[in-house]
Amino acid sequence: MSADAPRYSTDVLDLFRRLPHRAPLAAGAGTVASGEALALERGAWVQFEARLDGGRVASCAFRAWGCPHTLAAAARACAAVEGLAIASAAAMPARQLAEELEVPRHKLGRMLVVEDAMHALIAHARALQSR
Amino acid sequence: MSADAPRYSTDVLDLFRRLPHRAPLAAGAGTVASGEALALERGAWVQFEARLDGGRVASCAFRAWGCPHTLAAAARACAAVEGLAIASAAAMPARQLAEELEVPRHKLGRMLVVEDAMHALIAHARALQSR
Amino acid sequence: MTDEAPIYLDYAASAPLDPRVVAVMRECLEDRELQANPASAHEPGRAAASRIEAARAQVAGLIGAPPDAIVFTSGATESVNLAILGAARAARDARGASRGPRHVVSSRIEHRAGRDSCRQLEREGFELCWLQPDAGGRIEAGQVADALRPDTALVSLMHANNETGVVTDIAAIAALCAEREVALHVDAAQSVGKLPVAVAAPGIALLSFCAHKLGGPKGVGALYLRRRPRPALQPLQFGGGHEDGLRPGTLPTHQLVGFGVACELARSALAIEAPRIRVLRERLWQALQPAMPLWRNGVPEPSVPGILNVGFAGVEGESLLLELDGRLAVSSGAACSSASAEPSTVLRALGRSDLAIQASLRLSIGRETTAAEIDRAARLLVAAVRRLRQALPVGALERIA
Amino acid sequence: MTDEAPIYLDYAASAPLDPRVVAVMRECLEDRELQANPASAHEPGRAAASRIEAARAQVAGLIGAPPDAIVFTSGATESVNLAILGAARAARDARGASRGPRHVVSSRIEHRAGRDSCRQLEREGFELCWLQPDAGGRIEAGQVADALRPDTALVSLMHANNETGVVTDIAAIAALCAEREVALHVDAAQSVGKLPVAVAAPGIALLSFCAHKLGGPKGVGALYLRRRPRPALQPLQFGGGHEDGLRPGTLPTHQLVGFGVACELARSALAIEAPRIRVLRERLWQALQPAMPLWRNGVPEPSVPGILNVGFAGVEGESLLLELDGRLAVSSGAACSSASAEPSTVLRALGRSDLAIQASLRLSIGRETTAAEIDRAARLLVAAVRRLRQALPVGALERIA
Ligand SMILES: Cc1ncc(COP(=O)(O)O)c(C=O)c1O
Ligand SMILES: Cc1ncc(COP(=O)(O)O)c(C=O)c1O
Repeated sequence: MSADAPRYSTDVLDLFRRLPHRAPLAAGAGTVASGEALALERGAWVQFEARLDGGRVASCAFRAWGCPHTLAAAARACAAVEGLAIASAAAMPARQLAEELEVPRHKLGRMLVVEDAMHALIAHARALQSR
Repeated sequence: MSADAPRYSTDVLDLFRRLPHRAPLAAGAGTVASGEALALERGAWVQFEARLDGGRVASCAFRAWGCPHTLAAAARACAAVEGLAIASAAAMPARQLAEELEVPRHKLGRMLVVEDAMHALIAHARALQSR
Repeated sequence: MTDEAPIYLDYAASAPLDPRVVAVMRECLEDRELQANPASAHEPGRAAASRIEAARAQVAGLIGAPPDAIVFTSGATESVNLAILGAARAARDARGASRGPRHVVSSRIEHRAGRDSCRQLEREGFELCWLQPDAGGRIEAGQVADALRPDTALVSLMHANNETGVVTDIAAIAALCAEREVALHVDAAQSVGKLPVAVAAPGIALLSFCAHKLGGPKGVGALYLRRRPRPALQPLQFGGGHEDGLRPGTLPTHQLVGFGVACELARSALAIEAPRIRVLRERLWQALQPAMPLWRNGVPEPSVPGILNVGFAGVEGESLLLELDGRLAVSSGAACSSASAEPSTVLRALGRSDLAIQASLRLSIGRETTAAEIDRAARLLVAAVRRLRQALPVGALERIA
Repeated sequence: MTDEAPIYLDYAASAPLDPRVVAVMRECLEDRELQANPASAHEPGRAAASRIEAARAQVAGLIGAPPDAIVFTSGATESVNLAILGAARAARDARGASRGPRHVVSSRIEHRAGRDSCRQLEREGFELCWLQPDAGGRIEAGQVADALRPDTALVSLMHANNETGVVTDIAAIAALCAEREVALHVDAAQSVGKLPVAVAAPGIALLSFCAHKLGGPKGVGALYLRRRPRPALQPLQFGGGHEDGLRPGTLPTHQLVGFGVACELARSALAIEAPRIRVLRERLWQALQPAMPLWRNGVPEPSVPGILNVGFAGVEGESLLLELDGRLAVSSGAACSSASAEPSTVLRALGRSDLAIQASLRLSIGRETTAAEIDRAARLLVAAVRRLRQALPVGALERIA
């Protein structure tokens, strides 16, 4: 037992309390791309949407059902892609999310859901752009 | 369990504290009779001695190894024969000792030792008298 | 409690100590005379023993039993284990060479103490019949009647469920067991002190409960053992001859004296507290309605007064608990198993999906809970659920339910 | 203590609570935050759990063990049962279908918890080797060496005897057991906190002790379980998964926190208290000489500091206890069995006659005992013995000895 070990890092607690990048996206110009991934039995369901403007991810927001780590990771993943060029944007890898947010090992599968949803978003954004 | 039940009656406590009729006999006139019984495995060993004077038990005393009930019963048995005519003296029966002194059932065997020692004393007294 | 302290709605996990229990425990802890070993024959030992016997009478009194029908244990878990393993093993060995009856009836909604004891019996070669509750969490006497066999050694059922609060008709089942001469064990850890529980009915052979669910200390419990006919029990532990040879070990005077006073207090408060708490529970359920869609796990009645098990559509349990943390102390699933992350087997037995189970909370109310706390707790809960739903994926309200 | 209170010389039965233990237990009993179920995931539950983990570290520290090697139980009796029954049954079942080893080595001087656990093993088909002490109460490592067989599943021996205080050379026996890869269980209820006890020696697989012999509360104990190789144990109780699945039930926070502090205090006081108490014991023995003829049961050394077992020729035990009642609290035989009237099996194993045994008293000394108390106790004892001898039958001094 390790009752004294904090269950959530300060970053996770902060992101969970504020839920920055929470959908809906602010109104604005440009097209909207979206991406989703879910694995309910693993405990995560994430939807991203992004406003695309001038070949860049102008803003990104999430909807999610999941534990505090999952919600925090979704918010973090949004922040990571904002401002990037669509052509070169990449999803934050699950491992990096887990490391930054000190996610317990048994929740790695949920981080993969976040990563997958972001891949889907970026793929959709590229498809929209090339149309 | 009956932790509240007193373990010893007031009479037993009083006799145990004072040990009246404890040997040796007070000095005096007359012959001395004695009687003994023991059952160490049952927890009792009693010796009585009595000063005989004018055909009566002038005084009676005990030595004993035993529990408080046994010591009290020995003292009580001495009191019971003092003053009696040797010819008609009788030992206090174990059952009567047990009743008067509220002796627990499992100690009845010890009361029998007290009774037996008194029988022996009386027999000795009669033998001395008839000599 | 100040506005800063979390509102405690986890009485079913453990009730706070009654201050009068604390007072008498302090007395035992501070009075040198009472600290001797109660098995010692000397004066301080007897003083301790006599306090323990007074406590035994108080504990027995709460369930209408004679004092010598009470065996003290370390808690309901031990009582339940001693009853189930002890009675079943004694029945098996009664006819020599393990040839006795080996059929045991229990249910899918037992507390882990009962469930895991019965599973151990399975490992030892017993045949278990696990009764299935209906969707409302009810086990019916008729199910027991159908399950009984000539070789049934034991029926073990809980009185009130620790997760849903739903109550089983033990009187009817006891009558059945009396008629069929089958030993009945009742796990009454959640009902003693909260409902009238009386072992006078001849069918109840064994009944388990503990102190810490009713305002007494943790780490002490009782097993009621009918006197006539006395059920045969094989002890779990050996040595010392305490408690009629059924449960050895030095008796903890302060703990038992606290248990006794808690039982006495529970008994005198029952008639007033039970309806008061029931009213608070329904007030809470009403006050939670703004968090719709939501549902109740288990039928509202018959039940113990203090337990409300609610599910909130679209909610993720761990996030809800963090959202409430420090403000509201509640359990997701039973506290006893909330250290483990697996979904409640009780709610599963009611037919709930794992997603619905993880979206459920057990709110449990007790002696110190006030209407103001209930209202505040409901506001906190509604706000927490709403906040988590704000960012929910489209369609989640329907799927997570 | 005033002159009116009885002098307490029964520390081996139970030691009075240390006031610092009482203080921390009061804190737990009075602080609402610490009264949640330590298995609950919410803030007050975690607060309780973290106090328990701190206590686990203190308890482990007293025997030089890592915290995760400690399983909390309801007392030494339960620890001993869990160790003996648990390890032997696990060994038997290890090779499937009860085909594992079934030979167990113990001794004739064990506390009833150990003795009766081993007797239960006999009923379950184990073959017991009961080592015989010498007339001084000693069990030697050589006896264990001779008793070990290829199919020995367990060796279970006490460290210090609770009646005579005589100490067994556990280090030598542990070395033997390590070499032969046999699990060794040590009942250290009378030695932990009184002698340096360290489980660092690889041969000790299991070690039992409890709080109330060292100034902590009754009703709580510990079982040390070596981590590598971890001895296999079959639990006695099931349900809830607490304590690594070895011991279910809600952990009693206040009890464990008190246990922890008691261990901490015992550890820091050991170097000063052990010699002080040993000196008091020898002072008592000297001061009793005027009650000659008398004898000492068990060799003076090696021993725990606080136990003196003396026999007084010609004395009847029950009368002696009544004579002392209210003035001196002592045990005839072990307190744990002094409720029963049968003569001590330990002293019988030393070769004493039943008459000599009933004439014996165990005087045990502890933290609060003063030299003045020792002197006063000796005067009381000498006077009591003399009074009872006044009316002794001729020849009794020789026969009752
Ligand atoms: C129905 C039921 N049985 C048994 C128990 C076990 O009680 P304890 O933790 O006192 O051993 C509990 C509580 O946890 C319970 O709710
Ligand atoms: C050597 C020994 N083992 C075990 C025990 C049992 O301890 P408890 O009464 O705490 O269960 C005792 C004390 O009674 C003891 O002296």
